[in-house]
Amino acid sequence: MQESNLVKLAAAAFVAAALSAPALAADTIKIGVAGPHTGDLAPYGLPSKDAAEMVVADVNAKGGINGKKVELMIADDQCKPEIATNVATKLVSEGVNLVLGHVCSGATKAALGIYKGAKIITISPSATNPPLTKSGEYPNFYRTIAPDDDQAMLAASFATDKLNAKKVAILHDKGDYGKGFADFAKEAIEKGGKAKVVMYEGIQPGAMDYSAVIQKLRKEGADVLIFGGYHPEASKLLSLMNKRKINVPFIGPDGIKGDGFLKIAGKDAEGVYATGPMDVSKYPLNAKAREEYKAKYGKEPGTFFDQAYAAMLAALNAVKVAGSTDYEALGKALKSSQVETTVGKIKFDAKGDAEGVGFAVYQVKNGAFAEVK
Amino acid sequence: MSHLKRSLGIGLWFMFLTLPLMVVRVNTVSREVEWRWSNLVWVGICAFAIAWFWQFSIERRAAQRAKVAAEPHPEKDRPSLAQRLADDPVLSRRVLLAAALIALIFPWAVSTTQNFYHVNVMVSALIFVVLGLGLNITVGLAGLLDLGYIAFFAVGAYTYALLAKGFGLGFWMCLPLGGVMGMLFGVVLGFPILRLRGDYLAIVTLGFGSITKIVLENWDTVFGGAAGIAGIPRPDFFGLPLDGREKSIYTYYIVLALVAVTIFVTNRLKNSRVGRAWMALREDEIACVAMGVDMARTKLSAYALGAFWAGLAGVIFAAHNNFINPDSFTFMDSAMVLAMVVLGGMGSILGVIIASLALKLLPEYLRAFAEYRMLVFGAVMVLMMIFRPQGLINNMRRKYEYDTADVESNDGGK
Amino acid sequence: MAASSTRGGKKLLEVSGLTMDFGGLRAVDNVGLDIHAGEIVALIGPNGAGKTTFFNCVTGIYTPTTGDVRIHTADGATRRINGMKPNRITGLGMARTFQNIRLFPAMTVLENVMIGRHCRTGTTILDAILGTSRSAREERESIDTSYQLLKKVGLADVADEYSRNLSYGAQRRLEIARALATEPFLLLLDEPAAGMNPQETHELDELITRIRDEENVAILLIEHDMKLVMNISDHICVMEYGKEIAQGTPKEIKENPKVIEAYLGEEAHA
Amino acid sequence: MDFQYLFELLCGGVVKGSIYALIALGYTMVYGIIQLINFAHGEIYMIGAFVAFIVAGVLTLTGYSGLGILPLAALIAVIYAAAYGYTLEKIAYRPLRNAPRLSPLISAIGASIFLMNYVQLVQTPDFLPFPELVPDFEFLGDLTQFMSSVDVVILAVTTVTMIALTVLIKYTRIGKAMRATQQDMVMARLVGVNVDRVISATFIIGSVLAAIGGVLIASRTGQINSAIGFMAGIKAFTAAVLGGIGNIPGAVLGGLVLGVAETFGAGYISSAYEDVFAFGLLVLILILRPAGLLGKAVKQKV
Repeated sequence: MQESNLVKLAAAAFVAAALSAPALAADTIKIGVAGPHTGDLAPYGLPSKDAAEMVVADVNAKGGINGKKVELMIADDQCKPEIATNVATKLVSEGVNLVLGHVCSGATKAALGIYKGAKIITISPSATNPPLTKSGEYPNFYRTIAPDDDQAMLAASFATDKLNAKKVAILHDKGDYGKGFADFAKEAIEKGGKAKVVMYEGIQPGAMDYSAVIQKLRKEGADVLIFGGYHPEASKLLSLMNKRKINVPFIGPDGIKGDGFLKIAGKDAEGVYATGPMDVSKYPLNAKAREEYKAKYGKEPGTFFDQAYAAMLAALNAVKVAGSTDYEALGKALKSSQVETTVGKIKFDAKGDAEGVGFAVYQVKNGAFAEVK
Repeated sequence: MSHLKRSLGIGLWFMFLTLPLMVVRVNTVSREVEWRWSNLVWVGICAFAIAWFWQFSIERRAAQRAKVAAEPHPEKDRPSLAQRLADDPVLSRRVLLAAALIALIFPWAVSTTQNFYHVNVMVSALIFVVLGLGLNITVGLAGLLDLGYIAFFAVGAYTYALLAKGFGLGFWMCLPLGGVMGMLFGVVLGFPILRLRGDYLAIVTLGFGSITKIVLENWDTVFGGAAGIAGIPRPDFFGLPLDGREKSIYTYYIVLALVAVTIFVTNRLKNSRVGRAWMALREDEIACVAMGVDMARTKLSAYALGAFWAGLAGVIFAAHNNFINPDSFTFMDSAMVLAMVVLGGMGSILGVIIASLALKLLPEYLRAFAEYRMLVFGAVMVLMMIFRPQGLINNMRRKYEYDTADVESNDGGK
Repeated sequence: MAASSTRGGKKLLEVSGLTMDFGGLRAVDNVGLDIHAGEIVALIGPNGAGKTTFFNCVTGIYTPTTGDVRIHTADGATRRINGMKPNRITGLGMARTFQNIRLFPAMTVLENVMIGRHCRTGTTILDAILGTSRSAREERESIDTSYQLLKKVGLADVADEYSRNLSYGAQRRLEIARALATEPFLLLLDEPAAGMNPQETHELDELITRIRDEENVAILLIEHDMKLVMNISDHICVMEYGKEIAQGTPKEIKENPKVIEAYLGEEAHA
Repeated sequence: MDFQYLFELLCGGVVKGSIYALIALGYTMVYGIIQLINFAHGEIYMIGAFVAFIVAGVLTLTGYSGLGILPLAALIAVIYAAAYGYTLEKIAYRPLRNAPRLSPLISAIGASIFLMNYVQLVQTPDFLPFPELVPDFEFLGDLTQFMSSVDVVILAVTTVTMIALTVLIKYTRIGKAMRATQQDMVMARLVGVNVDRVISATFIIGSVLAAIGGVLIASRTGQINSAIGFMAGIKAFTAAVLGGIGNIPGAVLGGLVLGVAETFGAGYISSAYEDVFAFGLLVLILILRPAGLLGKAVKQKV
């Protein structure tokens, strides 16, 4: 073969490849699923992945949406911001149309800038950090979970109105999530004027001992403790409190409302209050999805499964209504079209928060969370 | 035969050792005990095989040692690849040129306007190359163990984030500022620990690293707390608008240039009065001082210079990621950078570069093994120390040129 | 005190009433010693007599509990150097070797000597990075001076070798070359002949006298090899249990009954 | 001034400090003999807690119950921790005995990372509920506001362990050999001490103490996971350095000082800065006394 032929051939192949790439992309609707799939936070990310896979299998079995199959692009961000930006770049460069994720607020924040630049809509099942929607900085961001300030306000009003607390102690784990919750709760209580915040402190996650903080709690005479953080620290605090015979009602965020907390805290969990997404088991779609999950995986679905399932349904509905994956059209569809999901009938408000989802207060009774009416 | 017996014994020992952890798993929710006996068999077989191989390696190593001890000048007999490269200026220049060319073309070759993932990955890796080379000055050359090096990286990153967001300062303005801030911190932290010896230094630097992270986490009015700082501007290119890919490639070139400068500077220093003093300090502090080297100054300069590079790298890190929070600056990150220096070969520039790239790129592309990544990482650190303590590439000392004849005539004339 | 009055030359080092305590232990007790230009002075005594501690006090590694260490520099000034940092003392013109060899093993022989040039050069980090003319000049000068010193101690042919690969005797000579590179007016040698065979000791004997004569350096040495000491010393100080028990010329020391009893007694007849 | 509060904090600090001291002893003994910072010591503590968790779990779930669980679980945990400590030394440190100082330290960091991830892989990265092994002591009554029953057990066990350790080091053969090796390894070998065995014994004793600490603290906090060893190790090491590393009473004093300082810092200022108090105190003390509280400023032999 002559050299010029070789060059021509190569050029032809290149052109063909270049042309075929966008053509291929148009064939499917590409949805990125980003979250922690390995590492210690994987339990928060894997249920979302499972939910997305279930919804997509379902939709594709029925012939896809607008005649196109849905394709998932799974990407692991380990909840680390620097990995999340890489993951986002990767998804964007591979031509993703829509992203389900990310799971952690920090990683979401890091990745959102990239999606925003590429005009890609992102729906998170779990990133509850309020400014994500309320700052207006990320018009491409939506979520199927209520933001932290909602539940913090609920926790605060529950403490002052239902438990009639006069002196409230607030602790947090210094993390983005826990501290955010604690800050909003503090603000709500101070604004409400019904009680005083007598103690507001961060604790070191992973520390061996919190007895100093607990002694302080007693000294300040707090009659309610609001804690912002996750279940390991919550159960450690409770265990120490019970050993020291300090019986102060404990209110935590949805980070402790799960089996993980019940498992670790054991009998210390009894009587603990936690705010959490409203009970969604009454929705028929939810029951169905959970049944399917149990049939498929042989266990109960994990954290954020419902929200992720709902986000997927909302996203696909929007694609259907908009008739394309165009950014503007999708955004409009998400904000206008009501859709039946696992968390109820929802649509999104102007800032990207789902209307119709909210929080309720639960209490541990006989080893299970029960809604406090 | 005795090998076989010992290996068998070791196999059994490890079966005993791993019995509770690898076989039993207690599920506290379903209140069941899971027995995984097959694991035990695997452990036995693997431990047996490894023990066999281990004894063989240790024996070989001992034999090598004996050989080295018997021959007074072993280095002369076995010049390493790196040494041969360094000794051959034509070849080394060619290799260098080729490497530079590849590095320059790389971002255009692997990216399209849509897909520039590889470029971003490489930028992250090169940032760690700079970090590795910076710590190489402190640990590799001057022998000052620093387990909190990542704090200086954080100082650089937050300097840029705060100055850019708060005062609208540009990237190029902040780059040197970040370095200088890192250096200032290096000096401030360096002072109290001048008197401390190696092991004390380890825990105190580790403490400094933790303190830095805690302060960043807690002082949220300034540093944004755990939520971090988002929306940090990317480097500006004479005010021209760049698309995503161009931005990435631009950042790539910036960090590549920084790597080049770091190599140049380290190389110059290594073979200078200052570099020799660092190495002498590392080898023997008392002899070094007795030979007229000012310990405080030498230590501080090594500390400050190492911190300077970390500060620079931090600025680029913040600019590249647009977002920083304290989670990027943990002890594990410090340990990672230290591992780059040690595994690469203390003091060896090429070794540190190779180790940094390997440690950052392999996990990125071997996501499938992510679970085992840290396990392997830990094991490699131990094994490297046992079988190749000098690191991938031995730090070669330069041979100085001296004109024997000339000196002789001087001598004669005296 | 039996200090000899016949010693010539300018006084270089003047130690008086030097005492060093470690906790309750008095390692050096009120020792005085002068060294004059061009002299070779030996400090002898049984093991544990406090000789190395005396060295360490004089060279700044330890700060003496009481007493004075003074040096008379070339410009005629007198400086008290107690508690001064070792590197400054070296800078003022006193350099030492170590009893248990302390070289820089992972550096080449030449580089070991070049470290000695550190305090006589001033290239800064910036100079080194930018490659200024000062840096180039000093580097050239360092290499040449160091090489010359290596020739003097007979190590020129192994200049590029790692110092850890040298033989014992060669390492001792390298330490001397390294100390000489700091341009001292007084060289302190701590047991330079330890571990050497008779042939090597003999060569060392010549080397020390040659250094004194050619480099115009006074020498203070600690040594157990009595033959070497008696051969080359102009003045000897004897220590026992931290105390100075005698001083004088080799002849005086040999005849001193206290010394014979305490120290030479056994060895001289052995 | 609220004296009750002060006293409560003091009690908390002492309990915490005695745990630090237990773990710190392992660091300081190893350091005293081979001048190595055994970074993996915290992982031994974690492994001790894990083994106890597994044994207790198996026993409870197979229907065995009663007071016997605590001693049995603790005993097996101690045996396993000792085995791990022994093996760790053989693999990761013994081949490096004559290597440059930095090598064993890096090896130790590597071993620490390895062990942490090993447990995470073969068990779980999740937090696990650690059974309450210590029953509530009725006789404590109102005193529980100062000290819970676990705290009392911790203090008692720590005190007994330390007395036992002192006796062991002062009066037994191996203890004497250890002291000899600590003074001068070469000399000890010359007079017939089997130095290798002494070093192994040191690792075993240190690991035993760490495992006891692990079981106690796990039953106090009620949870374990594979990462607990790291922070405990760092703190205990800080305590060892604070007291003067290589010095056994120093480790105990260092642990107590650190525990009390942290608790007071957290109680009177803010718990958010607890670790800053710990490390700040360390830096401060090292500036004032570079060899630690009880460490002797050993003049380097020149």
